[in-house]
Amino acid sequence: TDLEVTHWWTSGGEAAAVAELANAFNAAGDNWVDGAIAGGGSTARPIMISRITGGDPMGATQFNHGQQALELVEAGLMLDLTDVAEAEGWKDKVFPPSLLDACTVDGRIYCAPVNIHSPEWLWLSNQAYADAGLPVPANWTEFVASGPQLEAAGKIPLALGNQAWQSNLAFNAITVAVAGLDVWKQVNVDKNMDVAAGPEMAAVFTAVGDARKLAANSTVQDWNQATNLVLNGQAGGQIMGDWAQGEFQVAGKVAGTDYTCLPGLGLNAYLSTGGDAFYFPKNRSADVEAAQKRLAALLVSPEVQVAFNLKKGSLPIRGDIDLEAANDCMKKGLEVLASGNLVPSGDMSWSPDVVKQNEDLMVEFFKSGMAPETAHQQWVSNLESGL
Amino acid sequence: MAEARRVNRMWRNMNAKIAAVPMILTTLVVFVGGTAWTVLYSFTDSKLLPRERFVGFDQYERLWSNSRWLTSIENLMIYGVLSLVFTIVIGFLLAVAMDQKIRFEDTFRTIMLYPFALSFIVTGLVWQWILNPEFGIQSIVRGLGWESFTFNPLNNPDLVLYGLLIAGLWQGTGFVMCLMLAGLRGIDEDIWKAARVDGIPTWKTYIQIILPMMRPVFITTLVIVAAGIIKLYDLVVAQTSGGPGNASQVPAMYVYDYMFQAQNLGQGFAASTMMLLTVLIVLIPWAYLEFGGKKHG
Amino acid sequence: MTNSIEVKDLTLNFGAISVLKNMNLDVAEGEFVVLLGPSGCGKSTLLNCLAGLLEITDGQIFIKGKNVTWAEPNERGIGMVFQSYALYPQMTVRGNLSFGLKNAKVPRAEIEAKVARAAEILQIGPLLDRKPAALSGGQRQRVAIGRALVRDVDVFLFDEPLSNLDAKLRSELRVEIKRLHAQLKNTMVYVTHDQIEALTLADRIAVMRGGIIQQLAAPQEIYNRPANLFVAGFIGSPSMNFLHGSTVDGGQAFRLGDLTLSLAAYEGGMIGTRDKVILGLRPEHLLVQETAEPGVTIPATVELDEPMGADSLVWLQAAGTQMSVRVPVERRMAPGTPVHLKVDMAKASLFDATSEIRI
Amino acid sequence: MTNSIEVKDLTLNFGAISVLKNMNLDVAEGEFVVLLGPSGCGKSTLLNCLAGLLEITDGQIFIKGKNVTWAEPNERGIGMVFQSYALYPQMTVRGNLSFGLKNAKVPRAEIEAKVARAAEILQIGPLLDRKPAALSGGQRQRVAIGRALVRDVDVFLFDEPLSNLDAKLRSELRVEIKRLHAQLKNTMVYVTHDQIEALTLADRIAVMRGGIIQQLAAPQEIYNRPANLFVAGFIGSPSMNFLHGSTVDGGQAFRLGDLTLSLAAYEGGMIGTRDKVILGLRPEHLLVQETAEPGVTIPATVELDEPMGADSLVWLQAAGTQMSVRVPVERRMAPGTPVHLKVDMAKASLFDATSEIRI
Amino acid sequence: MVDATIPANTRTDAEPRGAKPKRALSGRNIMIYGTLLVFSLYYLLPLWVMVMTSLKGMPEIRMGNIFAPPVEITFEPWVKAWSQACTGLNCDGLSRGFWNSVQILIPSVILSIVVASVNGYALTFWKFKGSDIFFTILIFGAFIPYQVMLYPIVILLREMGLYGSLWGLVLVHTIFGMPILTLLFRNYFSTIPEELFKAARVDGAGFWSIYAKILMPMSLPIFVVAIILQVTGIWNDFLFGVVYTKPDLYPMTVQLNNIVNSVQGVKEYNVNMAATLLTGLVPLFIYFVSGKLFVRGIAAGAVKG
Ligand SMILES: Nc1ncnc2c1ncn2[C@@H]1O[C@H](COP(=O)(O)OP(=O)(O)OP(=O)(O)O)[C@@H](O)[C@H]1O
Ligand SMILES: Nc1ncnc2c1ncn2[C@@H]1O[C@H](COP(=O)(O)OP(=O)(O)OP(=O)(O)O)[C@@H](O)[C@H]1O
Ligand SMILES: [Mg+2]
Ligand SMILES: [Mg+2]
Repeated sequence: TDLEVTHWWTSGGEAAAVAELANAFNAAGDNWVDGAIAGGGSTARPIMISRITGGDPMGATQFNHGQQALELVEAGLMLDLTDVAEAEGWKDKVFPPSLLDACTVDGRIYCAPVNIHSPEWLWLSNQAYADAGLPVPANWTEFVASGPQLEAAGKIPLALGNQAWQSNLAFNAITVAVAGLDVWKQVNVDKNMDVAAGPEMAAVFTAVGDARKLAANSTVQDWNQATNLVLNGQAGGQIMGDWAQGEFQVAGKVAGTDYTCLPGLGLNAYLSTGGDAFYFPKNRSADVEAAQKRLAALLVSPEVQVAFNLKKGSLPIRGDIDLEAANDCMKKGLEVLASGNLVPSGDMSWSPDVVKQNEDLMVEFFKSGMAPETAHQQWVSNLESGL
Repeated sequence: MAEARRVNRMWRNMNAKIAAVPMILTTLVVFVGGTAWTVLYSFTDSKLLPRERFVGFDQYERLWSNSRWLTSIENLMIYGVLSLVFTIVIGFLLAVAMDQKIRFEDTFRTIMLYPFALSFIVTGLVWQWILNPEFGIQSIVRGLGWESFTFNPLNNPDLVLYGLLIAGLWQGTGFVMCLMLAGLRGIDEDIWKAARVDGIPTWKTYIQIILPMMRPVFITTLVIVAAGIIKLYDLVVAQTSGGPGNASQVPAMYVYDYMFQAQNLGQGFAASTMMLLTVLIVLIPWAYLEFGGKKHG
Repeated sequence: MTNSIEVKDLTLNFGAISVLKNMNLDVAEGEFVVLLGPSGCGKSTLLNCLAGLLEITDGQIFIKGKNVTWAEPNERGIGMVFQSYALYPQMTVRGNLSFGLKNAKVPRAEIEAKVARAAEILQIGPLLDRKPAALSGGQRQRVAIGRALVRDVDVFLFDEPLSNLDAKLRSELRVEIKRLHAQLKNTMVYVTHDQIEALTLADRIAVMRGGIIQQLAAPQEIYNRPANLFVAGFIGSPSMNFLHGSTVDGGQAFRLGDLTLSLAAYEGGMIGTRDKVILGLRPEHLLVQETAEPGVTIPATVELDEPMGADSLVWLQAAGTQMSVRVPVERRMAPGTPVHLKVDMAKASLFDATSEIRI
Repeated sequence: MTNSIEVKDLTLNFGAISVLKNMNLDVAEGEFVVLLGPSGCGKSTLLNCLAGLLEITDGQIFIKGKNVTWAEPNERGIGMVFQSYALYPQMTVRGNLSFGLKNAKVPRAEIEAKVARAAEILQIGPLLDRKPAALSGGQRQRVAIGRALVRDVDVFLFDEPLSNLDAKLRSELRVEIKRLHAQLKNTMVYVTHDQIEALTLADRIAVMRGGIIQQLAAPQEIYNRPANLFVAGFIGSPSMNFLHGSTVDGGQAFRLGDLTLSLAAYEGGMIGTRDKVILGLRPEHLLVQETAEPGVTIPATVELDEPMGADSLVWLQAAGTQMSVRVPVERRMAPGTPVHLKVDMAKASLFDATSEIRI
Repeated sequence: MVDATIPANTRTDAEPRGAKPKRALSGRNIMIYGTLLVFSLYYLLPLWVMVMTSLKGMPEIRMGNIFAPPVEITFEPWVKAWSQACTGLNCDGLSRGFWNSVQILIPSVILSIVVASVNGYALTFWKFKGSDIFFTILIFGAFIPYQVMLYPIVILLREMGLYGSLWGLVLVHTIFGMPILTLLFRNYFSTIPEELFKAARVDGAGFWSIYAKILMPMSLPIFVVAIILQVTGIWNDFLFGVVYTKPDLYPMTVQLNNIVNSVQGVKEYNVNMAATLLTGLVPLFIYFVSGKLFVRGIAAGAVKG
């Protein structure tokens, strides 16, 4: 059966990963009709939502975990996957369990998680440091300290794309690293506004202010252009999710020798467990529904998880598989995962509205002379709007 | 008999009435209906899907305290004024130059008009490329030996609007030139002669006599250009994505982002409503001139 | 040098098309010359050349004895009034009148004096603060004249200034222009294709065709002794009646079939015996009578009778063609009535049919 | 019902503006009625109402006895000829002529026959395959008439069909239309603001002002016995001369200052003694003479003399106003000459100055 | 001053005669042509950059000068843009969108122009009560940002059952083309003498036959303008194409967006430029061919207030 699948995975590494999904699905006798929309989630999501609400849904579609599709589910536009989940035993296998919780509304399961993405990584270019005659830093603090020297060597210390979500990602990463797990949880899970307005977070904003200085000369747009700067030694480092690894891999770079990765920015090795999931909009045809369920089952299956995540550079969603082929960085991630140093992702706890406001705030902060204190206040009021 | 007359009246010109149905439906259902719907839902807290939970003016309060929105409005005003002034001035100047019985008029016209055939997306991309400091004009000039030359508008929050303007003008002035040229050609030849007999220099004739006579052309141009400015979106997305920071945000982007990305329809609708309100403020005087004026004059 | 305008060998081509051909024209100081001719004959073109609005191909133009061939329009000492008025729509009447002066940096007080004087002459004082859109046709026309007036020019050029107006207004303004001329004593060149205007206004009329002046003479001369067939046919409404015949007896008589008319009273050149001549008779120079007079009358049959207020135009079938005759309106004639037309040969015109020139 | 057109209480408003006011008009079978009036008086509006091109506000219209008030234009049995010809520019003459017939699904052979007949009547046979752009003004006009002709309609409506043409062509086509009417014997309603056309063509003239018919009568009647001051002033070019005075001696005489004119010969109603009357005298009903005749002449001074070909118009200052007189062109009069104008009171008109109605 | 140039009362052959001599390089000409040339440079620069870049290989682009002509001309970027560039799993470049664009373009252009011209016609010759109000609202519609209407139209199309179909998109283009086109047609038609329309009515032609047989053939210039505007607008549209259709129908601009935004490592500027040029080819061609008619059409009535 033809099943149209929409997603925004169009960079080199991403496309290779999608191909794995498609191949597996096709091998089972169905037909994966690829509906890639480039330009990232911000371009693709409106199109997906329009089509679902417009009554012409695709077979399956990528969303991030969390609240992005919540209302669509509540409006009854999404296929209930509970039977598949039970048949496949997702409850036992999906790890960490919070992933499945994010797919659950009123006790029913509506999405199939496919990977875990942790945004809190610092990617460093070994070559850039070699060029500048400096040792590769071991954590964010050292990285900040090395900034001026790197700059003197004609490098951009911190590569940062201009898009709003990248600024916000950097902010969140620095928050986890600088303020630590407790503060993160109090703010993002317990939604404690006193903590949000407190001195710990103020310190975070100061740190972000440092990052701003380091990124002043970075003028690229897309995240992978920024990664590219790191990759060929023009920039010292980049705060980006684990998907950046895919780019290093496609370029044939080796972790440890060509580049260095520091989960949790090397300070607090915590990773938040966001990620991608597939949703299956309700469809009139029974055939299609069957195919949708086949795909859902397939996505969570161990073989597909391995193949997909190796290409994508993300972590699998099940604890019961062995990623031997994983490289250095992935292994670091797996370790963190195994040790349970997990934080829930902001995407899951805050509405897209709050996330968007924070993105707007961060991108402005990074590209203007806004005082950290002002940004802090604004940030708190953004969070308050989502309570 | 009065009854028969009314029936007769109804059936007269039935075809004309039928033919007007698409227009009536479009205006009523899409423009009026869509607008009313938008305004109505701007008073709700609709998120991803519209829902009727009314929250009064909350969305508007938030809107007007949002720094991105305020920046957008400011940007639109600056860009709008500059763009209107420059398109019209350049369009008019070029039209005047073209109207001097020059040689190669066809060639010049084609050169000026072709950018209009390209979409804003393409325009944005090309100019992003030309203004790129690493490849574009800055690097070329530096390559020529002027090392300190800096021309990097797209990465400078203070200059980014001018970067947009360069691209916007490139795309649109040719069309305005055509409108103006057509207007110039429509002016009574005798006026020119009268001015020459009066000994008025050419430039003065243009400014003091021809310009005021081209009022209808300017109004048409104004409507078209202003409509384009308010809708400004593609160009910004393609050229700067609203950056650096929020320095080149425009209202249409805010609307789009909040409706779809932030999944906060209520906020998006509130922003839309404000945009529509602006349009009305611009349009009501025009409609008055166009229709009201005629009846009284 | 007493001529106000002298045109010497003026030629004007638009690309390959020659519109004015080697034209010569002298206009005396204070004279009122009307250019008359069918549409497209080059009247406006000639006027534009005089004004300096068109660049001439060859020849010279003198105004007041000065060679202005290359001078700018405003340096020529001319004022021009256009058919479409060409008022500046966004300026008030006062603005229209003073714009040229302001531009010439004439002192304010002087401008005001001149505008006031022009307004007085043209009786547009109360209109000075209106815009052209708020004026009637006749008022606009006056403002257009005023614009030339304030500039104290020697020569006024008019390009069909009345043709956009209705008949009543036209006849009023005609009188006004004539009076203006009597008052100002400027030289005036006036283009029209309305004969009544030409006949009533002109000191001399230049009848043009195809870029060539056919006849330049006083109105009565043109009316009574047209230089050629074209002028004869063009002037006069209803048209002159033409009879195609020959002259016999060494020019003693005109013959058309059975009809013979004595040419004894004809005032013209050497007639002689000619094979093909055309006799032109104006409708008002024929008398309708019941009795035939050999050698003087033409037998005719009434066809149609057009009462036109004061007099009536009778269309008749005579000498094988249709002829028209003007009679007092009281005299109604039934179609079919046989009558005789008495010719006043002293007022007739005779043309050579080949050269079309008056004999 | 022998009337071809009957208009009953016709009212037409454009929004709040009332353009036609409760109008009644009967046109007999085969009659030629001319609507004459100043610009904006509602002539075209009335014609458009007859044609069904405007929806009337109130009243009824009958054509050939049928109530066509709500009928479509093409169902009314009318043909219409427009001022700007309104030929379809992209069709040939043949196409223009046959368009209406094709719309009416007339068989092909019949269309051809009708077109051929119209072409013959109008002598446009050789032009049938040309486009309008390749025709002269007169030819276009003929095609426009032809378009009405082929449709075999009972009523022809003309809206200023000649006003775009030059004087010469106009007088030719005028005769042609008159001949056409004689030949076809259709009912014709003809709008113009040219008096000559009205006077020569009409069986009856309807003089309109402000949406109201002022007088509906035969041309000579209108010319000689205008019903009111407006009609008197509107008809005749140059205009009738008006003297504002009073009647004395129980209507025996007209007095203006020192001047007394006997009204014995006046043909009108009961005059009586009135304070304010207006005496109307047409320029051609005044005789210029050197001698005064008490009670019959008005002393005057020549102001200006306008030769107009056949005759000459003399403007004089008399009885405190400006008057014009028509004289033969031979009689030239120098400005300033004192003369006396002899009044032909039998042809004069006398109006009450208040009601403006003829006495 | 006058006397200096025009000596009075002397008649020699040396004095002014015939046409006034002209200098070819007058200050005025220098200014006019100078202005035109400078602006031409501005207008042509991007085209030059696009064409040159699209003919270079990536290594040459990295070396810098975007204005320099290619040392080594390669057509590979064009080939890649047309048939090889990848988006997700689909590696067939722009080619798959081309026919979709054509399929969308033709009915959209035809329908939108027919509807708008009929509107203009009705608004000029068949005014009905309130027609001016509808026209005003229509003009108001020209200003509404598309983003604002995106959602209501989704609902509208869903209710009509046209969502995701070609006809839904055609409808959307017709609706959003209507304001400006109606304005153009109305202005043009109002320059046609009303008598022509009346004559046709007397000849028994109805609403449609007057439109088709009398007005349409007379209105070529404005139809050309409308066609040019619509072809450009619809061909270049991205938002409606992607929101109101589905992948089988995605127009070429969607592929263009995908190619341009699917960054695989470094941006392949040469491919992007080639793709851009390829996408713009259809409207560009139309402008080059009919630019003259365009100006004439605009002059013929579009600019009448
Ligand atoms: N700019 C031009 N280029 C080419 N031919 C022209 C131009 N202007 C006028 N002509 C031609 O020159 C001839 C004379 O034109 P002109 O306007 O002088 O006629 P006219 O006598 O004033 O006619 P009308 O009574 O219609 O005003 C015409 O045949 C016209 O076609
Ligand atoms: N569509 C309209 N709307 C409003 N008023 C109109 C309209 N058409 C005509 N009028 C008014 O109706 C009056 C009569 O117009 P109409 O065209 O009948 O005059 P007319 O006698 O034909 O004048 P003309 O001799 O100038 O053709 C005028 O005052 C005019 O302004
Ligand atoms: Mg002329
Ligand atoms: Mg009229």
